[in-house]
Amino acid sequence: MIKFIIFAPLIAAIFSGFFYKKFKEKNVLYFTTSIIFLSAVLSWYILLSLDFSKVETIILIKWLESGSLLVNWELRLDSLTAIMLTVVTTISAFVHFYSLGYMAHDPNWENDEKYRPRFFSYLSLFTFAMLMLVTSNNFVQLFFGWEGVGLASYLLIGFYYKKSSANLASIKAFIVNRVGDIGLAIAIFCTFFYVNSLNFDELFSKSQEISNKNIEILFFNFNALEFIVILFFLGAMGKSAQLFLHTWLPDAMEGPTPVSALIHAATMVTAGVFLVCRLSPVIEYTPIASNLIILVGAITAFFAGTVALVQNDVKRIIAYSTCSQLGFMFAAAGIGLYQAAMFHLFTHAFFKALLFLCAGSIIHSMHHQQDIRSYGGLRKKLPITFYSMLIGTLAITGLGIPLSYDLFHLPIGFSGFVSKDAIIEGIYASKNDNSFIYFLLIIICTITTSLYSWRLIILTFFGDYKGKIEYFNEAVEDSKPINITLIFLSICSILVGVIFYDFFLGKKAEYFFSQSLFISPDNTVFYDLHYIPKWAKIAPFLAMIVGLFLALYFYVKKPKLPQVFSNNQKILYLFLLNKWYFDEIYNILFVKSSRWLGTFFWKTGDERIIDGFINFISLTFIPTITKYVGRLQTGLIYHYAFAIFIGLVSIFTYLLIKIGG
Amino acid sequence: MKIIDILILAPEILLIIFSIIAILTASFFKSNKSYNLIFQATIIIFLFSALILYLTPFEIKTNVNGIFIRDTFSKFFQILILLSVSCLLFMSKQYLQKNKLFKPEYPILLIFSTLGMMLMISSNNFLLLYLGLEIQSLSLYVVSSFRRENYKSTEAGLKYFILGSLSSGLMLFGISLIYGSTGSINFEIISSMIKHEGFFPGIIAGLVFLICGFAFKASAVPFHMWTPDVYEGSPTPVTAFFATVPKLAAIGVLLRVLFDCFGQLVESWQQVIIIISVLSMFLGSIAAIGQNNIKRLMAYSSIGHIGFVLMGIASGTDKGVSSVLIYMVLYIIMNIGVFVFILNMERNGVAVTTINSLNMYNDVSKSQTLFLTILLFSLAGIPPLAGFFGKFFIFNAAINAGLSWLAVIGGIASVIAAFYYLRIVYLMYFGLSSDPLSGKMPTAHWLILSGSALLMLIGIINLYGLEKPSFLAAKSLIN
Amino acid sequence: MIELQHFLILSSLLFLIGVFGIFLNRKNIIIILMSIELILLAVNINFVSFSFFLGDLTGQIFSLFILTVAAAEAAIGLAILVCFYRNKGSIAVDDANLMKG
Amino acid sequence: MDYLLSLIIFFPSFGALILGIFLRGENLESNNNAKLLTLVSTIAPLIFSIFVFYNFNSSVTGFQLVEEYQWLMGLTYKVGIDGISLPLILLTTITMPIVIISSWKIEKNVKEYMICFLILETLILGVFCSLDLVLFYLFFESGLIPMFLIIGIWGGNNRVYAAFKFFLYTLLGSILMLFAVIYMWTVSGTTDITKLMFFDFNSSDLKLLGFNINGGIQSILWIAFFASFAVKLPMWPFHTWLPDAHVQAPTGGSVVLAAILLKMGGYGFLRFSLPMFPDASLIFQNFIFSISVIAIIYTSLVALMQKDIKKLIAYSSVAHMGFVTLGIFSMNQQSIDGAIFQMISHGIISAALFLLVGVIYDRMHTKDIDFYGGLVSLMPKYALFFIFFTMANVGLPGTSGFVGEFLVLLGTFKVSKLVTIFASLGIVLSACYGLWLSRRIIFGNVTNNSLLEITDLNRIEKLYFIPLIVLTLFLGILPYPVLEITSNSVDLLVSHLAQNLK
Amino acid sequence: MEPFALGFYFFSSITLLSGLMVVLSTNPVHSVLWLILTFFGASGLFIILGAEFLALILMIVYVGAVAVLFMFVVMMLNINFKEIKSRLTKYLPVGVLIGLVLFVELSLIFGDFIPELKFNSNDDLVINPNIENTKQLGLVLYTDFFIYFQLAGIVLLIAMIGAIVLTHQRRKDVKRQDVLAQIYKDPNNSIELKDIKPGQGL
Repeated sequence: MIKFIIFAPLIAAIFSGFFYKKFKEKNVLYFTTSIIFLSAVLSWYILLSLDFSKVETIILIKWLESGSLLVNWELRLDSLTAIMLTVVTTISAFVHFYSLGYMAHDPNWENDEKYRPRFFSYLSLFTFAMLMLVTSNNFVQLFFGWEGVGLASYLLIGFYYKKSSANLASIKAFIVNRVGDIGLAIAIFCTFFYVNSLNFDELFSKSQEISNKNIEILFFNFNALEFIVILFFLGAMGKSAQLFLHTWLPDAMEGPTPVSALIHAATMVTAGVFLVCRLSPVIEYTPIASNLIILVGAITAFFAGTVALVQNDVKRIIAYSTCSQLGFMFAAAGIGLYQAAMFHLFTHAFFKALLFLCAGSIIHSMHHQQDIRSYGGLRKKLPITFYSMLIGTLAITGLGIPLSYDLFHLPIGFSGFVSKDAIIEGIYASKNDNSFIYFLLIIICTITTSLYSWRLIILTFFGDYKGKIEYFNEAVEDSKPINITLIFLSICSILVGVIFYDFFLGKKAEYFFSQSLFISPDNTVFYDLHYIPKWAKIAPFLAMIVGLFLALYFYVKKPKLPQVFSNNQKILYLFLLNKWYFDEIYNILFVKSSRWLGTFFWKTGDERIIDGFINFISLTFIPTITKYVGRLQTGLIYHYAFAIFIGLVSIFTYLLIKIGG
Repeated sequence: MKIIDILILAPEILLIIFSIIAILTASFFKSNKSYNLIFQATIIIFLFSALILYLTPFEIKTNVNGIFIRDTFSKFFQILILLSVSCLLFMSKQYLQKNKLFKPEYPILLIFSTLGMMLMISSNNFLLLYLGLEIQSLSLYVVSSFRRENYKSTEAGLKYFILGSLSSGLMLFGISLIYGSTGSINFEIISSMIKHEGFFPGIIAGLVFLICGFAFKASAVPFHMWTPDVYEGSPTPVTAFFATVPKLAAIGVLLRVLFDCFGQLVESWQQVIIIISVLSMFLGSIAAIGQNNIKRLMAYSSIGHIGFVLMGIASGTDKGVSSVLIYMVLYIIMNIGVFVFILNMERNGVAVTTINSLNMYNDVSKSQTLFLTILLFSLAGIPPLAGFFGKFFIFNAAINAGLSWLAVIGGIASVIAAFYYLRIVYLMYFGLSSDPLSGKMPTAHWLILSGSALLMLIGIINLYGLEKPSFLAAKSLIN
Repeated sequence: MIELQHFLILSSLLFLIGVFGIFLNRKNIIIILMSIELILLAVNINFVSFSFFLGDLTGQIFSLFILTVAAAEAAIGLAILVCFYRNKGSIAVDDANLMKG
Repeated sequence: MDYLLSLIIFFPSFGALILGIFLRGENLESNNNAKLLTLVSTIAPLIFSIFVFYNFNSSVTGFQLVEEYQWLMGLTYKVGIDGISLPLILLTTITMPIVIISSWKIEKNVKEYMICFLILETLILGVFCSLDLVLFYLFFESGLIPMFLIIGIWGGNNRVYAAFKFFLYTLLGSILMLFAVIYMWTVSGTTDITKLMFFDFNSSDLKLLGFNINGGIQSILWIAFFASFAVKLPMWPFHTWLPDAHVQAPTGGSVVLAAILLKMGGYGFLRFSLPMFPDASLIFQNFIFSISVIAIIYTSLVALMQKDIKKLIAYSSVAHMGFVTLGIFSMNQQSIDGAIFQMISHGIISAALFLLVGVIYDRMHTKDIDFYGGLVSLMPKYALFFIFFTMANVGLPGTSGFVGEFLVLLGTFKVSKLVTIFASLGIVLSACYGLWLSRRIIFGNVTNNSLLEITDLNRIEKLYFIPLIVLTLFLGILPYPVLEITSNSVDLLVSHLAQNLK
Repeated sequence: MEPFALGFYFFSSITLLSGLMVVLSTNPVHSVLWLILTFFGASGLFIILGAEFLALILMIVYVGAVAVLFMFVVMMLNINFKEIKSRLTKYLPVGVLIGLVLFVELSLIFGDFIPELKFNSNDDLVINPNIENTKQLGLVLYTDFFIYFQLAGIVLLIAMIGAIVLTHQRRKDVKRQDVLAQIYKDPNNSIELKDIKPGQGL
């Protein structure tokens, strides 16, 4: 069954990619979508029915064998996998379905161009790669999936290949990811160096042992295990768009919106979180790395939150919010609360997908206008979208009943509320030295999250329409797939948090994660988080309310104020608007410099020095000698005789000296 | 003189008798027909002499009054000389007829020079050596200015004559010193003198003069300067002759003297040989690059090749000698092949020798281009052609004798040399199309060209079984 | 007392004169040919003096043959020179340099 | 069965012989016959070598299918295969028919072209099969002639410079090897590779011209071999002939050059430098590491800036070969396995890339990147193939490119962490130039109107790309057949090294 | 001073000085004359050294044949001697230096020569003061040295052939008498009868 879940998307991808001409476009699309749905259903079945007290592995076939290295194509089935399977297939299925409507007409293509099978093929391919990633039982297969999703992401971001910006964005995504992948790769090498195997279990079982070893590089000494984990985390950072390696994510919005929903919100970007959770048995022994994870997570959350405040592109705002939410997850993983991280991953997938798809719906009906400043008052025109988006926003900002856990032993609220509050409480409860600072940072993030989310809602759906009036008049929600998807995901966004709380954080959690997560005995944050002060439990809720009111104040009460504000604080505004100038710095630091270096190596190194030397020898030096030798050959007899004589005398002299001396 | 002496000397006597008959025939029957007959008879007589030599059962050293040695070594060289001379003579007929040089003196002089060379190689004392050398040289002086109404040809003859006489003067001076030091002109006696009495500086001085003289004949640097000019000026068949046979003789006699007579002084002459070897290899490769006349180019090429041969001699071992023998055989075959091509280079009936005229020769004649390419690659010593094996054997001998550095220098020189061979290949295959040559070639010539090219290819299998005879020859020389 | 060395020095001086005659002479080719004769003469003196002091006849015989060859060489040399003159109209040494490089 | 290897080696030149002697004329028919005959002569070795592959006993250590005959001077004609050479032989026999098919459009001097390739195939196969040092050298060096002619006759505008550079550069490199070969022969008294592998060359320090040479004779011999292989491979800074040669060579020539000829260097390192001079290899390990890393980063950066498609791919080849040397000189099972695998995989991928360039060059007669753009709209199949092979070149897992690089780095990490880290930058840089290239020629809008007439891949072209794709994928997903073949030989090599190095 | 030394110094100075003059004189005719004097000097030396035959042969061959040949060619070529200028300064210093080096080296070596026969293969060749030089030469020249003698003949033959090949010219502008042609002249071929019509001319 698991094999079917995983390989069905691959088959679908091949089918829709190569055989759409034979079987008519429409049939192919329906077939692909339905096959993914089937996968999704089966994954739910697995999630709900599997025995999580043991890890199931299925060896498919031998892959690599070289000396002590043995790597199989292998499927690992435990709770982490099951969660990811469910998330991936479900979201993917709905995105497929959604795309049936969304991609029906696309102004980027001319009429006769069959772009949809390709799109669906990419989507399915992505799904397959993602499934390979999550089911891997060794690092190589993980890397396969990791790069596979990168490929799919590259293809999908660059889907509008005629658009230069899309191409650039796709390359950026791939390359930034690859930078992270170096970390991942080196971590794998290092693992092999110490463990002599690349299976997860081998590393896990030896992690304690390795933590006593040191690794020396150049003149630096690292703790081996810390080194490994930090490098793995580097890979995770790349994939999950954490600070410093985040720059690709906003640009990735060049892809079609369903793609953003599937890859850049719900699934692929969470692979990093998944990896960190997967590595829980190792991370438990690496305090420094854990700290780094929290730090990066928290700062990313903060960074993304601030940047999202001033962005105007509807998709970019959501992208930054994704970035920020991923920061939350990492922070959770960093403090050892992997369950919460996974839970937030789970819930986030639904509401973020929902938000993106809503955005897609808006964009779809607004003739691919993405600037929120040209929206406004769409509430009436797009009611389903509006309500869905509202639900999504409520979920992401975390609307729920505070302290409900204390009352009912079950937090009640939108899905985001349930998972996010657990993280925030966890951070407060963690034994980390700086936990309070992180706590404050996260609270600020919650405020910003709320602020920009509501800003989006207000500017889009309320107030007056500010764009082209024809678009406004034509705006309708006439696509059934879109609407159905939105409704379904809205329901999910509301409910999954409460429903699955038990699995992740509640009573069943211990059993549920018994095999897939390793919690060291002194890591008690899972239990401690319920016993933090009440104010701390309410704080996120309050923060959300603050954010909401700020948004209302700025964008409803005094709509001029943001403008004034941005004029007053020009530097800050520009700083945020330009995303902390990361792109510019990177451009100078890496792109420009490597181009300069490339040209330098090429023109100076290769052409001037190496070739220059060779050409000097062959085209200048030897011909010069040739010329001189030719000149010696004067054609005059007495010169020749003279040469003979000189030759004779010098040989004679040489020999006499040699023998006599 | 005993009967056995006459038997030993049979090939030489045969040549002399034939030459006299030919002179008489030529002076009494002045017709093209008789000239033709002389021409062909000469070729046959050469081949016949070679056959006699091949069949003579003297595997060991035999001599005539201790002055003339017939051993495997000399037989090896003499057969080689006879075969190549006959081939060259055969080749040259067409050219001579076209250029109104078809005179009976030509084959007669070639007979004499061949005789001289055979005597040189077989000589066991300096007097015979000198006479042989002079017989050879005098004929060659004449032959090189054979096209007497041509300015270049006479200039070539003049240069060759003056410098050749100078060199034989040097050599004689050396011989006189050796004679004075040892009291003998006989190789064996000198050799045993050195063995028993040690050596004088006088012998060394004589040796230096001698080597310089031979180096001149072999056109090794710095005694090479006549070579390009004479090659260019002489009629092409004569150039072909110069490039091959006298070189053989010079190397043969050099080996004979160095090993037979001064075998005890290896360390002394080794130094000299090494110096001129290095100089020859480099000059041969570098100076050829700038050439536009293919005959001059071949001259420099021959200088370079002689450098390699000298490297083999410098190693001073039987391995070295046998490698030299093999190298010479291959060198001769390659040069015959190349020169048969050069002989046929003409445009509108006028002989052409500029390299640029070979531009896109592939369009003119594919087979000729292919064969010439093979020969040139072989001259450059690129495997798998036989030319490579020549170099390989030489290098092997040098490294075996502890002269690795010399081998490395030779390697570098051969890379430089590869350049100008390649340049011809490049012109023929991918140059710019220009006024093409006629590309006509008599079938017999075509056969020689293709034969020599194919020999270069077939050589890879077992080098025509040369290895054993050359080794035997080397052994017979050294022991 | 006149010893072998005296003769040797004489012959080597003559030899050097001959060689100098070849490469320091810019006048005409005939003198070069004569210089060659001088060289051969020097060699002859060498041989004959060695022969005398060694009491061995070989040197004289050798020099007899050198004499013969020298005559032949002179004949051929002059013949070539005549040819050259016919083509060039001059026997100046500097004129014999059409081929070079 | 006894003569199987010789049959494989000499079959192509037998074909060439027939072609040369019996086929006359320049008309269409004879050209077609020449092509067909050539195809047959290349497919036959392929079939034989597949047969060999199936009968190869990977559990046997040492050489199989050995043939030995006396030759000159006590040299032998000895051929045989082991796990290191078999994959390369297969690579050769697989590539050659593809090259021939891809050259179907050649019209100038067809017969000569085909003969050149057939002879080249013999020589290459000979290199991989020979077990005699001199025989190896002979085959190794002989390849220069046909390649010189291929570049020179059928090459581009600046072919003369490229051909000469190629020829003289490689000749100079390998002539030094010749002396080492002779020296080894002199010292050990044998040229049999199987015996030489166990011959202990003196490695005590040596003073030469006032320099103290670590590793003595071994080091000098090692350098001599290195000179040859480094040029052939090519390693930085001996690589500059490669871009020129590639740019100027006809498509078939580039393919052979990239796919097979470069591998001879790597093979040489494995066959000679490591087993015969273990101490010197260790002494020079850091040196090799440095220049490999430089090669990877330097040439990748240079590739990034290229304006000519072939030049870009050529530079990328240099970078990829950097991984090969890195792997070989890391001297452990994974790295050497990886290096061999990388050679195979690069052979396939670079062959495909050059063929892809050939396709558009045939149509548009330019390799200028700026000329193209937006090909995906005009040639969707071509674009698909192009992206596929670019991704394989980038080393995407699931393609063969990944396995080699991964194993190499995995092995190298054991030896030097720092080097691995720097070499890993190559992973990013390869993505940079690969994607940048495909962006510039495949994606975007069609800006050049003269491109509008370009046609998509035809049937023949698809015919030779599909096997390459299948191979790339197959080796990426199921590489173990190749690894299985190599493992025993590599294991032997590694343990031999370990013993010698103590 | 004993007569031997006196003779040596006399003849050697003649030889050297006239040898030098051969090279130095501007006029080739003078050179040839100086050359003859050189040969005279040398033959004097030979007589001192007891090689009378050789001395006389030298006179006959060189003076009688070679020098005359030179003179003949010099006169025949009819060169305008004034055009040929003497320019020997340029390389003179270097040349002299090198010549000096060679001379010094040779002199050093000459010091080691010991005039003593260590090895004797053939008693015939030992100079016997009781037999005159010419006779002793004659005794070996046609026996032991027979082959050389023959070869010397061939050398001369080559010289003859060579000289003829190179210089013999059959001038076309000079009418020669060809006896055979005259005898075999066929009137049928030489005379053509023409029928000339009157008043028309040829």
